[in-house]
Amino acid sequence: MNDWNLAATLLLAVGAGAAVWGVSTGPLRRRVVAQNLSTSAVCPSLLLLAQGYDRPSYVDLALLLALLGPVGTLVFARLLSDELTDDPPRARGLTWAAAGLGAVTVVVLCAAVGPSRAMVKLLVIGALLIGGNVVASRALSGGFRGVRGG
Amino acid sequence: MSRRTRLWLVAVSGTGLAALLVAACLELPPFGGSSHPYGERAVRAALARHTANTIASVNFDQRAYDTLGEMSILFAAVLGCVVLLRQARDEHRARPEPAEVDLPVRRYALIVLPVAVVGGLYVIAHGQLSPGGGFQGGVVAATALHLLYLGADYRALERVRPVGLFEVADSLAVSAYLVLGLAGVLAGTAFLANTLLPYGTFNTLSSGGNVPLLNAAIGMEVACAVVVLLARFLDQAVEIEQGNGKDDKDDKDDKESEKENGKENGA
Amino acid sequence: MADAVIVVSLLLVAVTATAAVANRDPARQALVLSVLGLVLAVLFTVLQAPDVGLSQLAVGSALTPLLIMLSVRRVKRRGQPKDGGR
Amino acid sequence: MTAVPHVLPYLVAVWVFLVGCYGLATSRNLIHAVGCLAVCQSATYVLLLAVGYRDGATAPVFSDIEPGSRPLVDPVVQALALTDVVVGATVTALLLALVLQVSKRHGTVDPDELSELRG
Repeated sequence: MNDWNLAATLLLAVGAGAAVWGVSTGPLRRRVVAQNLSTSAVCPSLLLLAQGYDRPSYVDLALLLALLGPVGTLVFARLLSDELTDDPPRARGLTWAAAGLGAVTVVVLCAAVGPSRAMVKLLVIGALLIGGNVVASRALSGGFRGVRGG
Repeated sequence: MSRRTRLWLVAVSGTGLAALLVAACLELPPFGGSSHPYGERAVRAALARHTANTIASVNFDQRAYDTLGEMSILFAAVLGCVVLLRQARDEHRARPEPAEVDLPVRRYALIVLPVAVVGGLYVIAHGQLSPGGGFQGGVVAATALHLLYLGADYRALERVRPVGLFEVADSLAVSAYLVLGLAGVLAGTAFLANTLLPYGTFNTLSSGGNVPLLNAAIGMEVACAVVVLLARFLDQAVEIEQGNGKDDKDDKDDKESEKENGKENGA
Repeated sequence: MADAVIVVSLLLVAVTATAAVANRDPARQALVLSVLGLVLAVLFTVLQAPDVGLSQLAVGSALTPLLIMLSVRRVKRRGQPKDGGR
Repeated sequence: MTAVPHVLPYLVAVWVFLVGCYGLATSRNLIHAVGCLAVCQSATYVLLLAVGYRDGATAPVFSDIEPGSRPLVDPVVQALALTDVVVGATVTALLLALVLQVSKRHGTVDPDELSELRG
């Protein structure tokens, strides 16, 4: 096993493990935050795995997750907005920590692949992932305040 | 059957099933073994037909008939949903109020929407080369369209999504798959045989003969099917309301017990 | 050994599936199901099936939760048409 | 390698399937039951892909590797699982549509109350 896979394994065991624990127990505000952060734990580990298996085509998975993960969180933010308005989640620190994790992973991988098309793709994924998570986190803590009938 | 008897039945049959399944698992070829006769033959056949992604080759060439079956299940499921979720006689449509969405969320949705649709199309187009294909890309493109509902509001989605058109496109895609299959018969070979088109250069977009065409047909079918499905569900959840404003008691009780249930879970 | 990542993802799948069944409220179950989709996608990737992983990501991360949440909303909204729904 | 990793994936598939069945049988809400069915479905994918895995192999996708340069996993089972994931989602949608009809007709989504209604 090479270092990339080891890093991915650790990230999965800690990050995804924590997300699973957070999403299946506790009050609703904690669950939605854990659901949002599961994307930011899994997406970097997919990138690391693609590097570890030496298969650039596996990066497509991370790209799709960076696109659709925050969409999934927006679904919950929108359709649970009633319950979340009464008890809004506050996870500013965790969100930025997750964003930092994504940024560090992307930068390290960029340094590993060198300037090429693959690096551009990595940067796009990083931007989508971090932007998506920050926006989804904001949406959870009151982005859909006015939604009632729609 | 009472709840108690049912639980007993589940426990007994579940234990039996578990024992049988575990016994079967112990006899399966060990995980990670190196004997995969079908896999090796499939890879060889895919390479002979210049298809870089063997899984796409299995789906749209070697086992294209199986995919036809899957596609008909998908089509039938969508048809069933459309019939089940149509507007009943005692229901009326209410205009949903426009939503107030936070500005960053709205901007994010409007920026990511085209990116995600293009991403979906990319996944469809490169199906026979890299991981992906019509099934995955179709779902991505269709889901991306609904960012308009999540980020803006329902009416914006309705304006860009003529459901009737998508229903027609869905059926057209199914027919396209069948016509491509029949073309093989007309050309003197077999149904869905990949012999019509040149196989092309390995690892380019036009390689693999029939595979890119069937892949595109499936992509269109899945995308349209998901849009139609979600349109019906959104109709039910957002627009259609019970006509006679009557509040029956059972329903209220049910809702309250559900709420309590949720609180217990949440605590 | 190269299998640690497989074992970790298998255990994650088992735990998440159990949690998805144990959460009896459909909205909370939908949250767990969306994480289950992600974890399954990781498992499929480490089993070297990126195509299936993509499929699972596309379906599990947004489509299934959206369907379930829309059904939940519809079922909850029944019988209270006057106050503009929930 | 010890004996446990040789059967662990199969056992996980069995566990996921049985847990899903248990949830289906004891569910008090039809929407929850549909979710449990989705869990059962995912057990089949785990089983199929576990059967097709080979140690140290990679996916038979040749856009970024040379054919024949590395050992490959079985693509046939992957193709089976891949189509079923998407088709399974639409079948889930069909079941949810049935649940919505039940809730409209009978005003409840609890299977126990429904059997009382029938008589």
